[in-house]
Amino acid sequence: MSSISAAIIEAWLRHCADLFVQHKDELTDLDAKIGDADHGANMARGFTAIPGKLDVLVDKSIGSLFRTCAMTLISQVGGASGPLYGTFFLQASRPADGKTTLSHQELCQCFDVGLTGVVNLGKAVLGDKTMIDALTPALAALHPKNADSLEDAVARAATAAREAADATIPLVARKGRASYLGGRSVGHKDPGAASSALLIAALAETLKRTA
Amino acid sequence: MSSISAAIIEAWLRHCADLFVQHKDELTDLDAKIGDADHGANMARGFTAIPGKLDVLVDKSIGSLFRTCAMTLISQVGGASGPLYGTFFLQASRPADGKTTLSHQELCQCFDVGLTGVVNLGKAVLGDKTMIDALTPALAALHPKNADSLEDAVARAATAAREAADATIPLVARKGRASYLGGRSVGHKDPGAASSALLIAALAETLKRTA
Amino acid sequence: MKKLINDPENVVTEALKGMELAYPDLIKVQYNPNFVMRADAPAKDKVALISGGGSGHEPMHGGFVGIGMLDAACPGAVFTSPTPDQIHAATTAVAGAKGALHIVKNYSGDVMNFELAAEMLRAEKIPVESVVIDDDVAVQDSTWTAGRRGVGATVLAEKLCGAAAEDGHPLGSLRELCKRINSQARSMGMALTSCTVPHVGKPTFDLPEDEMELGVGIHGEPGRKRTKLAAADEIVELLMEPIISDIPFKSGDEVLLFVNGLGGTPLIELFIIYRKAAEIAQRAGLKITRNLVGSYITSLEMAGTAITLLKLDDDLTRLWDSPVLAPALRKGI
Amino acid sequence: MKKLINDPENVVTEALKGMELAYPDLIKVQYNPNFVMRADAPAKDKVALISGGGSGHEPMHGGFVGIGMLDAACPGAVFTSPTPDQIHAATTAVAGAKGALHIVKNYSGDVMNFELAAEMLRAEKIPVESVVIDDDVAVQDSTWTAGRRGVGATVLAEKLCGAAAEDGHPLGSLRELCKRINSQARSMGMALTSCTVPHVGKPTFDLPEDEMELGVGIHGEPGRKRTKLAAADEIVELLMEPIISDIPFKSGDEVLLFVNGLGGTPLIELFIIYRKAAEIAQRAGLKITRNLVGSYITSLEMAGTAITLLKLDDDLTRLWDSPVLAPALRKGI
Ligand SMILES: Nc1ncnc2c1ncn2[C@@H]1O[C@H](COP(=O)(O)OP(=O)(O)O)[C@@H](O)[C@H]1O
Ligand SMILES: Nc1ncnc2c1ncn2[C@@H]1O[C@H](COP(=O)(O)OP(=O)(O)O)[C@@H](O)[C@H]1O
Ligand SMILES: [Mg+2]
Ligand SMILES: [Mg+2]
Ligand SMILES: [Mg+2]
Ligand SMILES: [Mg+2]
Repeated sequence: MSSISAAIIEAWLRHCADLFVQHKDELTDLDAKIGDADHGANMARGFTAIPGKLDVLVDKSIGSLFRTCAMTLISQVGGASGPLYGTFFLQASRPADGKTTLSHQELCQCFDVGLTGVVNLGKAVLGDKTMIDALTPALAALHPKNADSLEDAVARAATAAREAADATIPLVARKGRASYLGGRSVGHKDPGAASSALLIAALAETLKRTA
Repeated sequence: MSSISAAIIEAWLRHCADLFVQHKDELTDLDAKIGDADHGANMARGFTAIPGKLDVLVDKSIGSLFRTCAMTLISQVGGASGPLYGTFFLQASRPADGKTTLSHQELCQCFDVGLTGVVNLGKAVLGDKTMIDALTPALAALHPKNADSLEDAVARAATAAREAADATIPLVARKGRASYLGGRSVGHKDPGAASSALLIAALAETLKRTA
Repeated sequence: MKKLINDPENVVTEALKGMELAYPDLIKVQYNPNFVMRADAPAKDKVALISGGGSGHEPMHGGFVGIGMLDAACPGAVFTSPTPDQIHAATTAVAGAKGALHIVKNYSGDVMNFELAAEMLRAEKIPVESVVIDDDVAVQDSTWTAGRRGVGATVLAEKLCGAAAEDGHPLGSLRELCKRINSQARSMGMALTSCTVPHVGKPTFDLPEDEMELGVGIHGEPGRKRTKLAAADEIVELLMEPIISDIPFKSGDEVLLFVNGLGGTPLIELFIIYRKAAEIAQRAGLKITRNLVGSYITSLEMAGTAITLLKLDDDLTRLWDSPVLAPALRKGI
Repeated sequence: MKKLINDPENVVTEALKGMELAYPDLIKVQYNPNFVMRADAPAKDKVALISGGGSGHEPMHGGFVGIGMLDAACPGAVFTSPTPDQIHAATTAVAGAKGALHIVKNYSGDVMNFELAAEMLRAEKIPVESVVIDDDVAVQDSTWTAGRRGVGATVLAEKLCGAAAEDGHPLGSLRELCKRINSQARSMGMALTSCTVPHVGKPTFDLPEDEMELGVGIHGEPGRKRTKLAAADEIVELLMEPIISDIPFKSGDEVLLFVNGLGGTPLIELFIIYRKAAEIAQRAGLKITRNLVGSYITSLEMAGTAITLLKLDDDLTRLWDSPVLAPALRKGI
């Protein structure tokens, strides 16, 4: 497989709803350690609102799917993660406008502009112990390598994201609530990096299922 | 010994200060069970204020000692126990007016009018689970029996008070804060009955010491 | 024990000092014996209103000293009624020729200490009357108890009588007004946690994570009944039913609904309680025309709530709406 | 978890419903998206003031909606910034021709959500300005953090700007006033206990009986430092020193001293804190000419306190003294 259909994108977004409900307590526990104990609830609230929106969506192009996801997250989540993930999908929707499939390259482009949007809004840099730390290596890993399949690349990205999320543990947070803790943020995984890893894992799982 | 001197009465009141400090936590614990956890502090605050008052007292007649004790308790204690014990000593001071010794019979009379004062003010009857339950049998036991010594009679009164205080345990409180608990007051000793027992025990100990 | 205090013995005087520093325009604080009085005391051409009780119920009573409410408040040790000396000193400091009304919560200690003080004052020819507040329906069988406790109605009585005193009501009519308020108000409270008396250092009672105390007073004493923890709405039903059925309040009555926090309960929870209490009152046909929501009569840091209903009439409503300017209650000034 | 709530998911809407029922004369509540607005909205001939943030800080912000303070408040989920939709809806509901000022506490989430909302509003040609409040000196090194948090100064800014808006200040001048207030205010807080987010059901952090958290914010997050529990006076020294030395405040300055409770701390303790804070301020030569004592910006049922000092001038003092009539603050009306 070297491209991805709107149907798979839709299945991915729907799968996220389940995954974030499953991992709600885990994300909240991470956020309780260095934040305010709401990240699990925020992600679950945002993503569980999406299937209902997709059910009534007429234009199911990928751009429209991403935009719907973006607007739902922005209007349902609040907190830091709402605007950030919302912006990710809003920016990602632009290159996908009107498209019903994305090539591997196009998918990378969508996500890359999504990430740029997150960086512009949140102004975090790599190493600040945020979702950026998981998304950046994940999207780098997503780019086609030796003409491998999209499925393999996404699996590689998911692994990269998971490892990168774990790698936030020793870092000192410099953005978001965790930054107020200074050195006390060391020793805990960033909840946003963990949720980003889940987001990419959800895509990998969706591709695997539909393969 | 068939009479009691002002010096012994003074020693008794001074000894009470020590005794109520020693038993402060015990009385407070009893009050925590069925009241508001202040009886120990109340008794300690009241009686520790007495030695200082006695130090500067000119008229050391028994009436004056009792009145000083009464006024100190009334002005220092507050709560239910302040006016009640204050009234006990205020009424007791009347028959002792100007006297420097009290016969066994006179001592009984002082305490009996003291108790009447407490009953008139607090309107509790025997069995209501109050200090009345300890004071009433104690003062009955204090009356001379077979021409025994005052010392023996006070020892008998102290035993009666202690046993009577213990006997409040199965009772349902009908006066004071404990009454709000209804049946839940059963199984706990009344703090005021316990402090009354200590008051009489203090007199017994003082007499024994000075014997 | 986790408290923002220094030496437990100094809690009351240090808190009084804080109040003194915070509200110099409104109140003066006297020490030894301790009392709080209006900055413009003594009362001129009006009856002086004095209340008091143990400390640990803040803002009651010191926070209610001011224009249109109390003339003086006597704070005892924590949960311990004030002494007659305090009450006597406060009354003589603020009362003018029109005399003084003592508003006394029905606890053996409060009643006796105020009684002794009133005797002293009458001996000095100071006209003084007392009204005992006993609005707590949790205490059911009053012939076998010290009688119902005085709780939330005290705050309302202090506000309403304070307004009437400001209007120039004479002592006798104020006493009758206060009695009427008391007879038209009913309250009941519950606790999620115990509280810790500072000099004791440990909670007055233990309450497991899944239990609550129903029918508590304001002195950290256990309530009438310990039951399983319930949802807020169920708790409000348990509090409102005995309140409404006691007077009984009846359909068409105009009422003031007072939802009180016991000290450790945040406002967000009191609003949830208010919502359900209002719903139940409306269901019973009562018209809530006035209300009060907040922690006005507390039991140290106890978590819990108490609800008070007062039957209003035009007269009481007008008095409620009158200006008041005290540290803890302000309106129209 | 011991709370007076029903389903944890309904805490915010049920509390809003309670507020709506309790203050029909002062506020209106809208749901989906949730916001609280003045009963007499939209603002006529004045700039509209809008604030918002996570819930769990009651009475902030909804309790400050009213005459002389906010025009609208947007409550998010507990400890979660409101969404741009809420802010957009609230702003369009209350803003008139003179535009709107957003008062935003400095948290990444609050700032971003208000920013997105402001973009939407500007696209619709509604004049809107934002001021970010960041008064918390506990966050020391702002180049390595998300910057100082917005805490107690928010309450003061809402009151003072509310008064100025009522006086007819135009949008630009209100923005400058708000910035000036923020630049002249400093705060720091501490916690004796954690708090429990309703849908989480257990305390955000564990704090042993003999320890406290210094430099906490208002979201139940741990502070900068965990230390041994200390006496109140020592705690106040630890809070006041960084506050005073930060601006720095200097001898002769007139200041407003705000002693805030975090939700589970009773008033008696706040007075003890006020006493010492006033003493330290006076020792530093500061003149406390205005003050505020109470639980105005809270962190659910957290026990603890936060102190804010605001440097006053004649202008700010006059604005502070101006009338206000909101559920949680009342003066002169
Ligand atoms: N400025 C930022 N840039 C990128 N990511 C951020 C930024 N601020 C916070 N985050 C991410 O958001 C996560 C927290 O999200 P969440 O808990 O939902 O919101 P909040 O912090 O408002 O409670 C953090 O773990 C972090 O990964
Ligand atoms: N009406 C009463 N008559 C006699 N004794 C009483 C009465 N009310 C209370 N007491 C006694 O007072 C004791 C409680 O005293 P204390 O704890 O000091 O005061 P308070 O109850 O005001 O906190 C009770 O244990 C009881 O023995
Ligand atoms: Mg969070
Ligand atoms: Mg007691
Ligand atoms: Mg007591
Ligand atoms: Mg949050």
